[in-house]
Amino acid sequence: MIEAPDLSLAALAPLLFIFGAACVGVLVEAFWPRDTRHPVQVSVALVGTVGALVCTLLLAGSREITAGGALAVDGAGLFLQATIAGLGALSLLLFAERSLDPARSAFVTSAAVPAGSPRDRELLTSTRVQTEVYPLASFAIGGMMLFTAANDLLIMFVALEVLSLPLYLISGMARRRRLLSQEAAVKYFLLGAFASAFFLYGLALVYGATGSVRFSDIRSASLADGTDILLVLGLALLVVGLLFKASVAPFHTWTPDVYQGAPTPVTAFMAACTKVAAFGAILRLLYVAFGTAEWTWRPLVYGVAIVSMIVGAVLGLTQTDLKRMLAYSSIAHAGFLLTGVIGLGAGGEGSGLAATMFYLLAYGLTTLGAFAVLTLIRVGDGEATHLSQWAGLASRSPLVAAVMALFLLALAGIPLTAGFTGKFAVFRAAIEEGAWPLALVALLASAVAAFFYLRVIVLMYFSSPAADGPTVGVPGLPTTIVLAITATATVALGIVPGSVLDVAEQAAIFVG
Amino acid sequence: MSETLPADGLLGLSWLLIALPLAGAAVLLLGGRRTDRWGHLLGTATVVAAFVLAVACTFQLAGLEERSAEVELFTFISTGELDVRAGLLYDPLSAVFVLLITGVGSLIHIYSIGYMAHDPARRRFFAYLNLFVAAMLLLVLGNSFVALYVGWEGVGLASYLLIAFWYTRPAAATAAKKAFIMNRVGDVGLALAIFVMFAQLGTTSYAGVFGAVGTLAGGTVTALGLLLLLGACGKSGQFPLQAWLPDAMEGPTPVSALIHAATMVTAGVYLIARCAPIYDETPTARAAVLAVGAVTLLIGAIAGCAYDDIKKVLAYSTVSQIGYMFLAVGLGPAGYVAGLAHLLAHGFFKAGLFLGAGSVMHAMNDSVDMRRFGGLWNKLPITFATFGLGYLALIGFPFLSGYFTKDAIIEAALDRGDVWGWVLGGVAVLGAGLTAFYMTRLMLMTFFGRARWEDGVHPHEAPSVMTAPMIVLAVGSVGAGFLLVSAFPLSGWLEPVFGEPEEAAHVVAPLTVGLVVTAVMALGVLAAWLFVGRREVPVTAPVRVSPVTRAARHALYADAVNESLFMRPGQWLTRALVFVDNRGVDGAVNGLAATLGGSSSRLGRAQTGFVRTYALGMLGGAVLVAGALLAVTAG
Amino acid sequence: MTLTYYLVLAAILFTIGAVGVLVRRNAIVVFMCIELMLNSVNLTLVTFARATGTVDGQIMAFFVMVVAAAEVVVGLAIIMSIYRTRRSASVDDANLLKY
Amino acid sequence: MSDLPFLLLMIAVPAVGAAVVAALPRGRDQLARQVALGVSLLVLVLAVLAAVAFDTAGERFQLTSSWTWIADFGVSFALGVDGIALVMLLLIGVLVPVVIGASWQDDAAGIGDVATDKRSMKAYFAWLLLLEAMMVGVFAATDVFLFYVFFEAMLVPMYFIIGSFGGPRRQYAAVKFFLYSLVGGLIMLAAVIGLYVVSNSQLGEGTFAFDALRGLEIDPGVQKLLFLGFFIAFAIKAPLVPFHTWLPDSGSEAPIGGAVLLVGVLDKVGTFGFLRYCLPLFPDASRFFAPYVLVLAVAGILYAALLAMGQSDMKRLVAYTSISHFGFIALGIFAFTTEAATGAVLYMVNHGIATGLLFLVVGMLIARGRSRQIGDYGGVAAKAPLLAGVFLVAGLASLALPGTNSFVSEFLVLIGSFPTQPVFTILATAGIILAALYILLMYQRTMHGPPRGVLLQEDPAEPLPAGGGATATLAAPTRSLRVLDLDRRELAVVAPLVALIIVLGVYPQPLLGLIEPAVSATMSDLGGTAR
Repeated sequence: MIEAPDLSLAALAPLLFIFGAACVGVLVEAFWPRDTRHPVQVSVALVGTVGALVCTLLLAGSREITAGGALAVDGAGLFLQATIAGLGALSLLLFAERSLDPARSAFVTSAAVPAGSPRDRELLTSTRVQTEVYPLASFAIGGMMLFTAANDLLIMFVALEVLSLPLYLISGMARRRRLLSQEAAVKYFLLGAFASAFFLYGLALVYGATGSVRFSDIRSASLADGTDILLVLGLALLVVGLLFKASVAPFHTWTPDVYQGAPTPVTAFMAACTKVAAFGAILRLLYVAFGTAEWTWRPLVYGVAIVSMIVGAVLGLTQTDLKRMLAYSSIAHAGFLLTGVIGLGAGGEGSGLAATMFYLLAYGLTTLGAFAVLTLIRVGDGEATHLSQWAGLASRSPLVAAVMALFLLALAGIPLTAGFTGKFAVFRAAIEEGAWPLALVALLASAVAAFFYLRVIVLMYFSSPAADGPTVGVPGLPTTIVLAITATATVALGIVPGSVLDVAEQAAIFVG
Repeated sequence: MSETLPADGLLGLSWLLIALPLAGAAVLLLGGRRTDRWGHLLGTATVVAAFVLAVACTFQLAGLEERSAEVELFTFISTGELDVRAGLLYDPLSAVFVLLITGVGSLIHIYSIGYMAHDPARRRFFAYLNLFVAAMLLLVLGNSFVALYVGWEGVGLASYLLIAFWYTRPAAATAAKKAFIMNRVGDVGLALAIFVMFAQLGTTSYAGVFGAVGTLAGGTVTALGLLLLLGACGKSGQFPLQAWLPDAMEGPTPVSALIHAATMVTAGVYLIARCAPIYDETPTARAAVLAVGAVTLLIGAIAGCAYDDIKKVLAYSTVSQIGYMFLAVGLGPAGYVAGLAHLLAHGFFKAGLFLGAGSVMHAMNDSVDMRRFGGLWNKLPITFATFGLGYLALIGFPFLSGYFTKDAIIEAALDRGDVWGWVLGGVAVLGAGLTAFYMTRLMLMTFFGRARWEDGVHPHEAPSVMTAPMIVLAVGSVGAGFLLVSAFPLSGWLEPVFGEPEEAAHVVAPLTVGLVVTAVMALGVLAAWLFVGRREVPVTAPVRVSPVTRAARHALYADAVNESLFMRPGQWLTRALVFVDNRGVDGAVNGLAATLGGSSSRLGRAQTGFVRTYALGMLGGAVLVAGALLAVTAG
Repeated sequence: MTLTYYLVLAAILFTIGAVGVLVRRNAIVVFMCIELMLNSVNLTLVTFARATGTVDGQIMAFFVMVVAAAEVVVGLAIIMSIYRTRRSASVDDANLLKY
Repeated sequence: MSDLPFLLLMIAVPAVGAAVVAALPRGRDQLARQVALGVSLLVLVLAVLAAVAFDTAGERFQLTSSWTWIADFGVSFALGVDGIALVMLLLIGVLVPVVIGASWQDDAAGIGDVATDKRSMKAYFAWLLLLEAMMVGVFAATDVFLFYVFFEAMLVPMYFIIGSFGGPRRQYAAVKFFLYSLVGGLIMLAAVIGLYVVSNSQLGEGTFAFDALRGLEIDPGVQKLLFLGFFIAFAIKAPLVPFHTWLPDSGSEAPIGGAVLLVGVLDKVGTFGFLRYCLPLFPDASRFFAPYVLVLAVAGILYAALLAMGQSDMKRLVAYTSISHFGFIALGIFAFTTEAATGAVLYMVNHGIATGLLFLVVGMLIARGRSRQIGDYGGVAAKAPLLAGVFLVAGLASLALPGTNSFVSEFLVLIGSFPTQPVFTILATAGIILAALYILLMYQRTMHGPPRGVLLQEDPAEPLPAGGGATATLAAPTRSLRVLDLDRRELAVVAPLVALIIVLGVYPQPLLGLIEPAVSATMSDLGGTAR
């Protein structure tokens, strides 16, 4: 008699909601008439994400391990799931924006049509919209949420694939500059699959070393025999796979290319949500499964954090494309986040977990907002992402420039913005654990990084506008909502972060 | 030091002495053009009023048993252990100076009414003069070194403003700046002396410092004495800071008379005399004062022999005469009174000489070149007469003031009784001869001989508003010496300050000294007549002259030394530092930025865009990660 | 015959796959190399399952296969779309995004 | 009356004022000016009332108020002033209205020396008011975290003021300013966190409250690190040599109003920080590092003074003089005597007034001549005697002539430092000669001599005879060149500062009375004076 695994449906509600919405989306795609499909898809996806968000909020405080030990429902997981769901919903709103592009969507009408072909040119001006992206994105969001809740390596791997595969696809679906977009998709796919292979091999080695892929089993095994070479190698490969997703140097190389090539709403989605999911998985893996072997990986995380911060900050200096610049910024921020991971302390009692979670939320909101502003500035049919095109924006459109400046200052970590609170939290955690040299490097790196954020402000405010400068699109309702929420949150998390910090503090618990 | 009491009566109002001219300056400066019409009268009135008050105060002081009074005004700076009160000390020494300043000051203010009558900026001139009088009075009346310092720099400012009065002339502007800077060098000495006092004694008031100076270690007192001497040298144009004083003649002539002859430049003498209790404790510093005095005396006299500019000759004469005063006060108790007597007498005759020179310039279209003067004695009779009396007084013609006061100094020097006494006495006598030479040369070139005037010059006597002060000063020049040395001995008046004058055992009988000095003076006059008076004076200075003359013309190369030792290296240093700062310090920062940018582009090259390269990077990273983890585990 | 040989074989296969990713240009071949890596993992999993005497590893191998299949679908779609545009499946040709 | 939350109001009023000014419709520049001036005057009134309410014999920190801000970090929004902070608030209160008055003119010359055609004046005033709020916050914060927040946030308005309204190289200057300060600030952030961690381990609960942190017993090794973290930030801000090279660029490129507030108030945060944070919190480390700091201070005095002499650009020159003066302030602080430290605080105020005035008159001169090069001027005194007079007063105050306010402070610094640090003091005293040199050289070159240079040019369109390259982008003046001397508005702007220079030069005791108790408390935190 095979015992049915215990399934706490309530605890799984967020996942069920989003995956259900994704499945409904597939059905809608198949059966709903094309001309009214778009609003329906948007609604379904939003219902899924918002519903998932509400579910996680309702679940707040619960701690259990369910689904036969495969899933953990705990404070940290729920906080991150909520973050992903919320940021995902905002990203979906960006997907749904229809008033900026003259062709009423940022996505290609038919991805199968070769770029540049007569049919493609014909479709370019049609107002037919692509609606497959919504279920795809919903699946990705679901995968991400699963990723942070996975309590065994296999589920983690499956979640990794569930979140990655749709992303590969939708990064190739840009309406404009399709060649770049397709190239991004190919690169992302090949490298992503390559990284998955590493993760998987790590999984296999850990399985071999411990006889299980369950985190709790790994934990007890590593406690008993922390120096097992197989186990250590497995850990190394697992970490490689996760660092890739989190775009931590030296596994960051795909990030600039993909961020630049992908449609901007997708880039925003990846920058905000993937980062959260990847770090959720890293935190869980390192602290739940390998928490007792902390001393083995601490130097490693220490090292990659430094490399990532330096690579991100230094390489960002000479970028001329805003999306690419924000990609390097994301690499640097991955490094800052890792200082928070260091700050977890032995066994995770430190304030690092709460700090990292807060940082993820703050960074996600800010970067999402920055990319949202990017979609507004257009030249010809596409977005004006080259820096020089932003010269003198402030005199053309003070409000947009001010909002962008706010996001940039937040990314630079200037006080009274969310970025500062987040940085303060993670650096505090790191210093509390005695990692002040790391914090010092991080601070210097953020000073270097500040230069390229400032450069954009200099261009927007202190340069005279170019004669044939870009136009500033009037955002439709979805983008307006996104900008309003992200900007407000960026300021609010900077000035009155108390309640959110409290929530993060209370939620900073892993089960397992 | 005698006891001092809180002042009452008129002495309690002695702050008005400072306030009156200060108010005058304020009204004139802030009032603007509205005060143009009567500004000069107000300016003169305040100083005359101060003089009247000073006379009254002095009479009251004479009636006091202690002959000393302090006026506490307000707390200036009080923090921690430092407590500086703004207060005045009216004692015989300051009274002497107050009378000199306000007295000669009044005369020169009156003179200036005429002298500056046609200058559009006359109001400003009087404002600055008033400012000077106020600062100078603060200098001599202050009851602490801080108050002295405030006045000290205040007169420096007034001097700066007045030298640069005709600021559109670059030479005047440069001279003013030079004066201020060299004074500042001296001020540093004074400031450091004050710091030492505070550090060692915890106070800066005269009473506190002089009362406790005996408790200090010898080295500290010597340091104090030397620092104060540095300050005194700066203000009084003494070696090695003498070079600014002749240049200061770029200012209007009344300024030269008041500030750069009669009063401000004697502040150094005042300082050393005031600090007698300090110098009493330190023979070393006192010897330094002597040395400075002797050296300066000769430098000034030698340079005075060679210049053709009437004001510069007088300026070097001032340098030289102040050298006498330093020499005197450096002699210690024996010389204080002699030095101060000479100071007062000098105040009269040198002010008179300058006013006379001003009158000559006034007559000669502001020319100062003596080679273009000559034969003026009958064109400017009053000027000639007053100038002549001043001249006689200066060279020490028997029974005029210089005779009494200079002889007293020489006697005091000889009275030391040692070798140095003879050396110093000899120097002083030699200086007297040189003085006679250059002043006679000046007289001859200016008033006698053939008229060598430039075209269009029509000499005429000055108006009476100018001549009247000259006459008063001439009278003073004649009588001051006798009055101060014999009739109303200064030594008695100053007794509360310097103590009972001791009757020195004379090494050489005073009569002998008088005869020798007179003889040397006569030699000087004779030499001048032989070299200058007998022959025709060329209108351009001869070029081929002996090295001695050339050196004298360059004031013994003081400017050249300053230039090559300080100015040039300073300029090079500045230029070098600007380079270092731009290229070195800032360059390092910019270089760091450039390095970051450069490494950014170089690292960016690694981002080739090829999937294979990226995969290689990831693989390499994975190997590193695995290696690192294994290393940590193994280690 | 010890299980170590299987593990070594799997490791060699994994390495061959990884090296293939680095040296091959055709996107399809690169992708196949990745598949090779995944399958070497399957071998490892099965070997370990044998070693520990459980079936977990074998079940996981099935999971991997399913996931790999999904990956093929997505991957080939992407590669096809770029091939149709560029008429080339060389990964080196897709080189617009760099630095 | 004394129950009013003065400090909160002093932050809130200008902040709200900034929002109001920013929200005014475009083109209402006149209204923006009036509102800004009104708001800044209100702040001045508040500052004066606060000073009146302050009891010098009372607690060290007064007018305190505290609200929990971020409980998780142990952060409070805690305000309070001691005498040191209070005098700085008074300085802010005085300088901001003056600066607004100086920027009153419609034309570009009123703000700076660069064309501001595209820039709206109201933004300038809004930034100024926001800056004022931040500056008040920095000095009034009694919570280290709050201090840090204001310390960094203050950069933003100044960054925009320099970058938007500055001279030809304003972009470079603005970024340089921001990055220098940011680097320092971030290093300080590490130290701030370190301090928190120490407090967490010693008090059982992390806190940023200054009074609590003062009681910590920090291990000497840790103290040194934390001291350095704070010190570097403040040394960049102050700035001490060799962290100074941003100031000449920022000072010369900033619009005059910005420059006045930059060197007058903003940079004082550095020296204020030495005194408020470095000394009391890390007494052992302060003692350990004092000799090194003194070397920097004295080297700065002499080095910057020499550099000032070598400048041909007036604004750069004034910036270098400020660096030299900051050396004096640092000397006074690290001499560890009450007299010297009191003098240093007074110096902070006096320097703000004196150098502020100097910047203002230099700006007025530049507004007339459209050139910052000394070589383009000459004989201005003959054409504009009032301007020259004010210039002279400012210059004399800058070289610390007795009778001006700066004398008192410089004298106090030196006389107070001498007992503990004679060698450094002697070297520093030599600096007063150099001060006379650089001021008088500039004065002579611009004001004395025969009139020449740009002021004689009748046609503004004509190219300038010298320094044309650097001045090519300067705006054409709208006023007639014939009207050279100061007008009524300009006189009204400079008059308060001139008056303060004289009054504080003669009777500084009220300020000293405010300052001394706080300084004594600092010295006792340090473990008594080192004498």
